[in-house]
Amino acid sequence: MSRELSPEAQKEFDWLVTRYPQREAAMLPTLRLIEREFGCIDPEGMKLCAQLIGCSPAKVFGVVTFYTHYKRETDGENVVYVCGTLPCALRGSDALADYLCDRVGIGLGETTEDRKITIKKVECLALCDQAPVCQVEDVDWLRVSKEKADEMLESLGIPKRETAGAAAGGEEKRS
Amino acid sequence: MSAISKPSDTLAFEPVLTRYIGKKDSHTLDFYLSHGGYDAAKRVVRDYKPDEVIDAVKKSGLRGRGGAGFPCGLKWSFVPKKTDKPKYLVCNADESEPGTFKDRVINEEDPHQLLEGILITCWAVGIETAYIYIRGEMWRGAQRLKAAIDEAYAKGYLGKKIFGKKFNLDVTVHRGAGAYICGEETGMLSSLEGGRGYPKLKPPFPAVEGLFRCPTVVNNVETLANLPHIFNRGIEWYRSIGTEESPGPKLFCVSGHVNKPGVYERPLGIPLRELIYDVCGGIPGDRGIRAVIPGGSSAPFLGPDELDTPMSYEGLKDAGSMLGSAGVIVLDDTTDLLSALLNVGKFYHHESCGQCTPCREGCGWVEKILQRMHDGRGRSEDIDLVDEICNQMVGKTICVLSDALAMPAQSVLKKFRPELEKLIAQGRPDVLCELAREPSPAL
Amino acid sequence: MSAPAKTVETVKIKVNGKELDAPKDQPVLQTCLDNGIYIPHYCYHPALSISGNCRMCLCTASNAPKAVISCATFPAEGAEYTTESEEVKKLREIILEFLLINHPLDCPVCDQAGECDLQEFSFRFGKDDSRFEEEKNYRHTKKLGTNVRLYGNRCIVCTRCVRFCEEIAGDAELCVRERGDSNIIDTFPGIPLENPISGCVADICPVGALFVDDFVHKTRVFFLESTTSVCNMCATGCSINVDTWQGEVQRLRPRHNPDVNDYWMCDRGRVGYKYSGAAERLSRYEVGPARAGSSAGDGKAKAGPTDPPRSTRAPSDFGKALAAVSDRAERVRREHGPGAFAFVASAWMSVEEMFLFRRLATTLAGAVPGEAGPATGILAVADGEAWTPRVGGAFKIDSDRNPNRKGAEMLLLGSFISEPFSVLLDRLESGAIKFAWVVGGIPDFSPMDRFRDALGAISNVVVTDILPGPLSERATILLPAASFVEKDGVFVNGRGWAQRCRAALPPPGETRTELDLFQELLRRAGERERVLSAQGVYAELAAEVGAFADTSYKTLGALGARVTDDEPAEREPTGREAAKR
Amino acid sequence: MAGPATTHAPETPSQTGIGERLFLPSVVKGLLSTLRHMMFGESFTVEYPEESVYAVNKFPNDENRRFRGEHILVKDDQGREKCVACMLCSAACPAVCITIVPEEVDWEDRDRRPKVFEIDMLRCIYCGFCEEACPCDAIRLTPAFYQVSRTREEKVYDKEKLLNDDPDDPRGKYQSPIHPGK
Repeated sequence: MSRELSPEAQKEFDWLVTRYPQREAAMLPTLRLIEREFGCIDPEGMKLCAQLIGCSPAKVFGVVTFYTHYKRETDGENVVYVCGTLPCALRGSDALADYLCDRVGIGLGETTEDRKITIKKVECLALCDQAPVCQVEDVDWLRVSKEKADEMLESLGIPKRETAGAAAGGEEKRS
Repeated sequence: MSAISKPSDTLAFEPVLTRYIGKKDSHTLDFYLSHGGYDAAKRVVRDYKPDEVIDAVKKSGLRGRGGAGFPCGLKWSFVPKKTDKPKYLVCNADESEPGTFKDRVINEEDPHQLLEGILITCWAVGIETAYIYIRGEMWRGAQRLKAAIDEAYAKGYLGKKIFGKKFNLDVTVHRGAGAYICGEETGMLSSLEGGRGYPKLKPPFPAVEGLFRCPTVVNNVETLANLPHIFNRGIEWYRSIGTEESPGPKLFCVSGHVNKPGVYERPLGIPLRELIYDVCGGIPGDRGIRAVIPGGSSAPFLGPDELDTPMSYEGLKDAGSMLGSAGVIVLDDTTDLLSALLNVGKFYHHESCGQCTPCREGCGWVEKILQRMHDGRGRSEDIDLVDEICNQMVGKTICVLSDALAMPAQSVLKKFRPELEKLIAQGRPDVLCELAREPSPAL
Repeated sequence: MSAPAKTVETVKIKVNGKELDAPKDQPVLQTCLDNGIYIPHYCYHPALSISGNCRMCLCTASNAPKAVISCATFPAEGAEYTTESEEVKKLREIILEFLLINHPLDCPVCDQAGECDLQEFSFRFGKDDSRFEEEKNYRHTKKLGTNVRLYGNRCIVCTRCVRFCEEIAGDAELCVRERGDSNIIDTFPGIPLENPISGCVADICPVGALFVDDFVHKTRVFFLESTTSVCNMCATGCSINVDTWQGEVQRLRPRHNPDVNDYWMCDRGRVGYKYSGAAERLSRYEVGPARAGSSAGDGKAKAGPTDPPRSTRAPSDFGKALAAVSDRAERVRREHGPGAFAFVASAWMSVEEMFLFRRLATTLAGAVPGEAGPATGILAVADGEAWTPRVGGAFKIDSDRNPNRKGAEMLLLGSFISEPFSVLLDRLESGAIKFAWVVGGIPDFSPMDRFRDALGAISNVVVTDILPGPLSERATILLPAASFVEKDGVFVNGRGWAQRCRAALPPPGETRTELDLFQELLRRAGERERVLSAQGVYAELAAEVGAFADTSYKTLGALGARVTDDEPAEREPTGREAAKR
Repeated sequence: MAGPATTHAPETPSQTGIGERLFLPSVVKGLLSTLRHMMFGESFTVEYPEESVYAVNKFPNDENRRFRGEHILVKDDQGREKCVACMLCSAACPAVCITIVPEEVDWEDRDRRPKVFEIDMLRCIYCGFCEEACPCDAIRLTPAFYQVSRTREEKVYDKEKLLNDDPDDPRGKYQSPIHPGK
């Protein structure tokens, strides 16, 4: 089954390609578009991108794997990016990442079984004065203490510590 | 939201680039116009010939704020005047140097200032297409810039026949997707062309053959944001700020172990000590300083005895470090430098694009050795080995990413050698060696 | 060879103190290589765009503060480059140490060992030890396509293969995925590397990361004996090396020839040697009695392969078989005259063989003024699909699957073959033909039914062929032939480029090459004193046939020469030139 | 050159006495030494073929590794041949007596082994180059030296024969240090 963009997205794509003198230059924005449309960039999405841009799928594959900020097929619905670079690390991002993993019950870079949450350590998010920082989809969580981390997890459907110690409890509550 | 502190009492400096930041709706066109926005651009486009603009910028002494500090006007003058190829401006908003978050403030809070700078640049160089390459992670900045561009189009400040002159300009926001190397100017061009963000071979330099093999000017956000002020208040005024070789105000990003981290606008040349203690309120718990990274994580570390270094391009160069993007990271005396260095090593290993052999293999190798040392399996020879590998990585690659790891690593090995030797001798480092045990926003 | 004389702008540079004229738009590396100054390199390939990522070719230049990569440095007037100094030596050691930290030490199992640039440069330029003690990275091993296999751990990410697929093959099936030291070559999931020249990625791979599947674990390259030759699978006639070991062809490799195939050859040609080593190869001379029951005149009455004469043929030897051929030809000529002969050549013969066959035909059939001559024709296989790489260059896959049709046109058409094939068929079927000599030599050949059936009804059918098949089944005298890896000769490709094919192996069993066979028959008929080598026959041919005049084996050399001027000689741009546009 | 330790000094006039010049005492001395070894010393010879060479432990430490006899192919700790068919032994062999045909295997640590590994013992000159060339310590020369067979074909050792790990076999027992399982 070959995929197609929705009419609105197609319109946006048509506009996008007019902004660049070469079609291939629209690669990154097009991937963003596909990411938004289909929730992640999977091989089908890459194929679609290749078809839209007019290049080989392998090229798109190379590009997608080069960048870390695209949502891959293996990622959960919400990806929690924990900044792990020096300014954040100085303010305890390692401990924060451990805490989050512990709370959700997965390891770094892993996804919960219900495919809701992925926790990834990323490099600098350019919010060093607000360290430690997390980014969940389009929300920046600044100066994340354990309390704030709980708050963040709650927004992702994981109840506060008092109610459940493990991820399983959170999942139950959500369903 | 980034906290922009009020200018410190110790230094009466009226901010220029950040003066509207923190005000309500500072990102809107209405606000910008009501505060004299686009006046400079209007005047420049109407009254100046392109060459005159370049001359003025040359005279102002504006240096690129992205890291290398290359004179801005000189860079523009390298673009061939007569060419049948289109010319491009790429605004580098891919601020990814650890410890740097100044461009984010401008993008999010005062995007029109940037657009005005872009207008002036494009008029000066004769460019009709500009791209703002912004980090994928900065979703809000991208939104604000897009909105600002829409506003500007609607008002006729972008598009065809701007200010009634034969001057067309299209600006497009291009979002990156999480690759440090795309902050390198040629890596950014590769990425903008739709490929992997591989830096390109130089020469040819972008000014001659850059984006789509056409002449291209690549400027940092802060550089461009300086332009309207130069034309609003004049070259004399501009040169009166900062030092002779590094004129103008500069956004300093201070993070790490300070009481008030944030973006501060100060003239170039401010002593590091003043920045840390007077502007940022000193170190939490009145602890001492172990080291300071003055210009983003790729700059060599400074020791506590070097706090009087002036924060300017030439001052830091003399001190054996660099101003870079002016991302000051302060490490207090509880910090384990090996862990800090390992963190830097991890960053560069993760962000190496993998094109050139020395960087691809070297960054990983250095990280592996540092990790081994950190895990308590280090040997006394390892320090020399890392130093030697760093030597081997410097200056042998297409871009300077391998240098960006090698230089801070070598500075740490040199300046803090006894400490590292002690750590190695101890074997398994003690608990202090973790950078922080708790997520501690307040400290 | 005779490249179009284009004025090349040069500048004067100095390399290691030696003054050189360097073409302006050619990297210093290539100029050095052309002048015998060797600079080690991995990512640079003359046919591909410059990537500059391996850093192996670092050298110092008088006009640059840092070391420069010579592959991306274009000569500046008066500049001095140093490729042999302590500093450069150190640079090379550094790069090699870096390259080897994640490269496994599996030379014993790696088929590249012996022709591996990494191995060779480590030996010549590297240090004897490594200070790397950590764990090496692991990367995948997989089949990239039907023909190509990847050993990821050995890859040094020079991206030659990626650039090849993008710039030459045009389909860009390969990419580098991930980044940093996890960089690895891969295909898009579900879209394998399947272009018709995919095997070339293995040739240009400087290390043992990519292999043509056919050659994996076959033998060691240091055992191989190379013979320069020409591929026989189509009219492109790629210059190749035939690598043999222990009397068997192990692989074919393209050989650089700017006028024919650049650096490439197609996957079909690459395995085009297989039939030559087939177990069922014909290797015995067999002579059977003349076919009875097909008396003159009523030949048409019975048709079809009535008796496959295979059973009636008895093993013979070279001498006896030749005697049988001349005896029967003599008898037919006496009884029926030249009109009772048919000679069918093949577009897979070398020009020397065609030349001799033509002469042999006149000798055997004789000529009677006013009477019809022998029936003649030529066998060829049907056209296949043509294919051109994305970026011009000299290489293409010709639709004509016959290696020497052009040569046949030049030597046989008009002078020897004057009638269309249908006339030959009519004459074969008329029953008037009493002696037919068919040269096959075409693997997987299936002649048209009419031809096959007609042969089955002719009393004397001499077949020269390499594999058993419809032709050999109908032979009354079977003469085994040599395949292209076993014979010397010249082939003219579709663009009129004559190249030498050289014998890499002896023919199987008692087989003698056609060259010997034809000459021996001519000698027995008193037409020739000595049996000459292919070179000697070519000299005769060159003296007689205008198009080949002034050429000899010596002038043909390793790369061949143009012998027709049907087509203009201009070269299409190669990868880098075209990529620049 | 002529150092103080030079033993050849023919010009020097002999300074020996009459007893020494007769040589008799020396001869007797030598014969006595021989006699002593013959009567009382340990015998190093074996009464072959009645006596089995391998049964009698004549060699110190049960291993005279310097002796180059017939080959074995060494097994790894999983009982597979260590040989990866790199063919360096056959390349090094001056007698051209090693025939190897590699084949692909699906093992985790290596993907290649010899399908055919034959040594023509009649051509072998026991030079030991193969052992030296081997990068994997996969081929060794053992002290075994029986060269008895009824046909020439028997003396072409195939892989099975070379991989012998029977501890009672004169060759096979040299697997044991590598192959603790046996």
